[in-house]
Amino acid sequence: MKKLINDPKDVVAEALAGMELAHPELVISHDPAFIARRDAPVQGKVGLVSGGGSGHEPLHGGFVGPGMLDAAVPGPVFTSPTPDPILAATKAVDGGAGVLHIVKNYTGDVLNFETAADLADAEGIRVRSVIVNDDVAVKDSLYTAGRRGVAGTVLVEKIAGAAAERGDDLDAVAAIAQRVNDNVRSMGVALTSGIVPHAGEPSFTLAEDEIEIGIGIHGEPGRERISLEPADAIVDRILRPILEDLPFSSGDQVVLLVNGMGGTPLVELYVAFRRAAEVLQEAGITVARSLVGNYTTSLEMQGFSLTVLKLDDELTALYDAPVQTAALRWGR
Amino acid sequence: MKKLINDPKDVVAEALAGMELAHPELVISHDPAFIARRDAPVQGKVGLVSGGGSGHEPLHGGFVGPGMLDAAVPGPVFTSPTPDPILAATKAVDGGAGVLHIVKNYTGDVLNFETAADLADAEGIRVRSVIVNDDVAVKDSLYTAGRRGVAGTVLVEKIAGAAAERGDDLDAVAAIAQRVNDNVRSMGVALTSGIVPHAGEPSFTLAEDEIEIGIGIHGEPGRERISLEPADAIVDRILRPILEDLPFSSGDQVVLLVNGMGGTPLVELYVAFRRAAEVLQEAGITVARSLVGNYTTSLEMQGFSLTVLKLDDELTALYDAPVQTAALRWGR
Amino acid sequence: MGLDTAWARAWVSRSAEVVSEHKTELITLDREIGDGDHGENLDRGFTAVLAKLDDLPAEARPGDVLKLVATTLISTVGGASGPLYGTAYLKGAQAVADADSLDADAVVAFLTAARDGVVLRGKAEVGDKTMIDAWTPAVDAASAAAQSGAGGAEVLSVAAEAAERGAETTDALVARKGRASYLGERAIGHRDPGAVSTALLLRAAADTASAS
Amino acid sequence: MGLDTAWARAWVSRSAEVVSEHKTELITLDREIGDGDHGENLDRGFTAVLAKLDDLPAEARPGDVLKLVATTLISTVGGASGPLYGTAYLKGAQAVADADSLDADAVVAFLTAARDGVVLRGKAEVGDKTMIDAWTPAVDAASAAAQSGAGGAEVLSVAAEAAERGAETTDALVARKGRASYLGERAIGHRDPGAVSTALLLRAAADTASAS
Ligand SMILES: Nc1ncnc2c1ncn2[C@@H]1O[C@H](COP(=O)(O)OP(=O)(O)O)[C@@H](O)[C@H]1O
Ligand SMILES: Nc1ncnc2c1ncn2[C@@H]1O[C@H](COP(=O)(O)OP(=O)(O)O)[C@@H](O)[C@H]1O
Ligand SMILES: [Mg+2]
Ligand SMILES: [Mg+2]
Ligand SMILES: [Mg+2]
Ligand SMILES: [Mg+2]
Repeated sequence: MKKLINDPKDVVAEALAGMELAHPELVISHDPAFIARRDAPVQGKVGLVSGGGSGHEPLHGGFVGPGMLDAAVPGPVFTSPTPDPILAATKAVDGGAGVLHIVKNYTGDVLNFETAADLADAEGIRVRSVIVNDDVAVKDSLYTAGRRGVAGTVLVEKIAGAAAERGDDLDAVAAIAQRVNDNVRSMGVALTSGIVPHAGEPSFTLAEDEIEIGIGIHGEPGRERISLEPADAIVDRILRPILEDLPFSSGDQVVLLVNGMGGTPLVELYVAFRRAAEVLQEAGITVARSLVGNYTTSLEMQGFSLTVLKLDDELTALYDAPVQTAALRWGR
Repeated sequence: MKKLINDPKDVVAEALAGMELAHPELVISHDPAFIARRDAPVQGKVGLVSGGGSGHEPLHGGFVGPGMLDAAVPGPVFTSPTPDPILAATKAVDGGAGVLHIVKNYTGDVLNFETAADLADAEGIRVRSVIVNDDVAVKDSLYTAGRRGVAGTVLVEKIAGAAAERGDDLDAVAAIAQRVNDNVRSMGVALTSGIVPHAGEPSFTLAEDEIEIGIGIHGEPGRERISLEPADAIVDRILRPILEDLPFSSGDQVVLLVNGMGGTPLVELYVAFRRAAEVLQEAGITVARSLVGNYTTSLEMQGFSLTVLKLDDELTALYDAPVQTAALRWGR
Repeated sequence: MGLDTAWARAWVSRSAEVVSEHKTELITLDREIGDGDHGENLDRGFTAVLAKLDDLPAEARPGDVLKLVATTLISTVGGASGPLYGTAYLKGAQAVADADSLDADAVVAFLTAARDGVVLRGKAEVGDKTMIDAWTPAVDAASAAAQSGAGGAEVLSVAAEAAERGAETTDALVARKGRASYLGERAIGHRDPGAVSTALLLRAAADTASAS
Repeated sequence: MGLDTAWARAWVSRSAEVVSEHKTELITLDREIGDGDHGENLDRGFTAVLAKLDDLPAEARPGDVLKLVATTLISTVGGASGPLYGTAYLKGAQAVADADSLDADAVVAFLTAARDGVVLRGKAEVGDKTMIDAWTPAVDAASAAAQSGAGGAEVLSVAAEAAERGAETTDALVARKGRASYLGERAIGHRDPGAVSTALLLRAAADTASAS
């Protein structure tokens, strides 16, 4: 294992210390560990808190700031945080209008956020939760822990963040977040595995010519393991289930997010973007907004995911609204 | 070789097509290949053109936009572009105030930009060039092709871009670019090698416990090959030659850029940032501005580089000026 | 001596030992069909519980000990098993809150409430290849034993035995909850780590009870 | 027939063949101490030159052919060798611009101007482990031969021979220009790819000259 770390058990704490030094516009609480906007709590604004295991950066800490999250709670690498820091972050960002928890659909995340919400409630803070589950790779969701939350989370956080920023109340922000989740679908592919620092070995192994179609962001198995194909064929293979699932149809306006898993060069992500955009165009779907880059990663995994969000006028306006975070910035 | 590509010879063209689809704010010329601001040429403004081999994205195409480059010229992967597209880009962005070429110090880049500058001159366009050579890993620069241009290039482009945007004339913009180059130093380290698509195999090989100190962004050899060390020790090892070279001294204000080589997780870059910032603090040097992320990459290489730029009031103001590009955005 | 506070303390100490001894085994099981942290998670939790045990007042009841386990696991374990075990101990503690010492019926009440807590949070059924496949047989066997007149220690012993058998049954199952559910058929042949740890904890309860 | 336009065309055709035949060898040499693209770069360039050869008017002089080589290499090769070879052919062509056919002195003038062009752009000296280690011995040998009365074809043959010997001398050198310079001592034992391609191109000139 070659990693740029000191002791594996210190990775998350040291990275937090780095964030604190690099981003004076953020407030870092070390114990309990969370990252918040410097101006939190914003009085009268709904607070947005997300979090989960570390190793998916810039998700979630890179998305804390005006127009997006009020706080992010990083757990150990690939392990959900406990309720304590979630509760602490929730209290830190409550400006009297309640707090929305944005939770990726993993049993650990769901249960720990649930407990934190109960505890916050007991302290008189109104909390609502939205579970993100955009990963279409999980087919029989009745017979599993359900669809996983992957890169669509970024769009939920961006758009709900804009709704909170414009002054929507808690129920309205939760409804917008839910609407994004209902209209977003993703699927990913792995060329190689990431390595969890404390594990010290790859989470799974792929042969030199194998790729995993439908990979999860913790290396969870996908739909099938196949031989490496040209980029265009891979894009087609993961875009089809996305489009069939919602379904998207001709005339739709969408956000197309080509998300790197951490170890794939940007030049390759643009090659994939090209194909995905072309296929959508051919289907009569307009790529109204685009994102290409590493937004929801799996450590140094090579691979990428496609995320498609069906837009309406309100979602488009909220997507376009200003955002000022470490990893996503526009407008103003 | 596992890469997300179709035919290796089409990678750059397809990535350009992807950029065109993803970034409506850019104009893409396919043959000759270059990327320009949609509003180029900006009348009366000095035009900024950079370029070089592909595989270092977001450098340079990701830095085209208001406040930074007017155009970027991508060559084949790791191979300098020929003079034709450089000339075409130069003509496309000349708004009557002349054009600055920002060139990384590699023989191929220098010669091809030089030829393009001669040709532009013959067509009546005033061109000045600044050669970026910030890599302190190359020790005996009298006996080599000289210090290489690496991640410091991003800061030259940012700050010269701001000078051009505020209306400086060609000589002034060139002088600012030169001042940045004179005050910026970098050094990198590789944990693994990237793979050039048409080569199909790693550019160099490191044993499972080896790292290369002083790596170049094309995998050029550095100062030494050593056993893997904790992140803090590696940071110390490459920060020292940087600080000794200028030299930086107590009381200085600096930009600290921790640049990922492409395949290192962001969480690890923040671990490295933490240490570098601490060491600078101990030396009485204030980290006035910070950047952490993949800015000058070497395909999927795992590793990182540190870049330190000594600031003065003018450079700080220019650094802070608004910038709106795919990969760097703030202000406005 | 019955199943009083001293027993509850002894159970906690023994649990911490057992989890530490089986840490690697639990990690390996979780690596095969999950993410390889279950042993680490529980060990972190019980180490924290042990450190807090001394802070309990002398007059604490068994329920107070169990509640301390609950809150500490919740705030230190994380992942799926943290809230699940936390809720189990919390609900179980509430069911025996007033008792100075647990008789057979109280043991059954504790186990039933604990299991129901896990189901409330995790919504798993028997056969889903989770810790419920250990908890439910344990509850059933315990209540049958209590009805036929067994004492508290014996009820725990029967429960532990049933939990161990239950954990073994998970080998043949496809998972429908937790991370292992994404594996489909590939999970068959592997034992669920949470079911194994449940059996270990109940065995620790039985062992300390019969020694009391 | 002397070294006229037909010869110049034949030289270009033969150069394209030779570069293509030795492409893999040049790539391998460049991989060892550079970035492994020299064969690819030159092959791309001469393929493009060949494609443009037919567009030249019938009345073109040798200098026109050589100028076409220059501009095409400049606009298609890239890297370090594109501008270097491009300048070599450009300056060489200018030196013989008025000649309908090249005599021994014209050949020397061509080679000298070409070499000076490479030095002007690349600033390398003999011993820096670059193509100059082939060009300069070739120029020296050619002018000596011309002074002793050799004809144009013979002068080229002597130049090619000297370039080949010059390329061999690069094995023992540490590089001071180009990418290989970063290798320090590690470059010793490897031949410079640009010196090898220079020798190949001059050998092609000599072969086609003696066949004219
Ligand atoms: N919904 C659920 N209901 C009951 N038990 C569950 C559920 N989900 C997971 N588990 C149990 O949790 C165990 C995994 O715990 P652990 O590895 O600590 O957490 P994580 O899966 O978050 O890494 C599984 O072996 C299983 O027994
Ligand atoms: N400054 C220089 N002067 C003369 N020749 C040079 C110089 N730099 C490089 N070369 C020649 O160029 C050759 C490499 O060409 P090529 O591989 O095509 O370009 P690049 O190095 O840009 O990949 C070297 O083998 C060397 O002979
Ligand atoms: Mg886990
Ligand atoms: Mg090259
Ligand atoms: Mg686990
Ligand atoms: Mg080369």
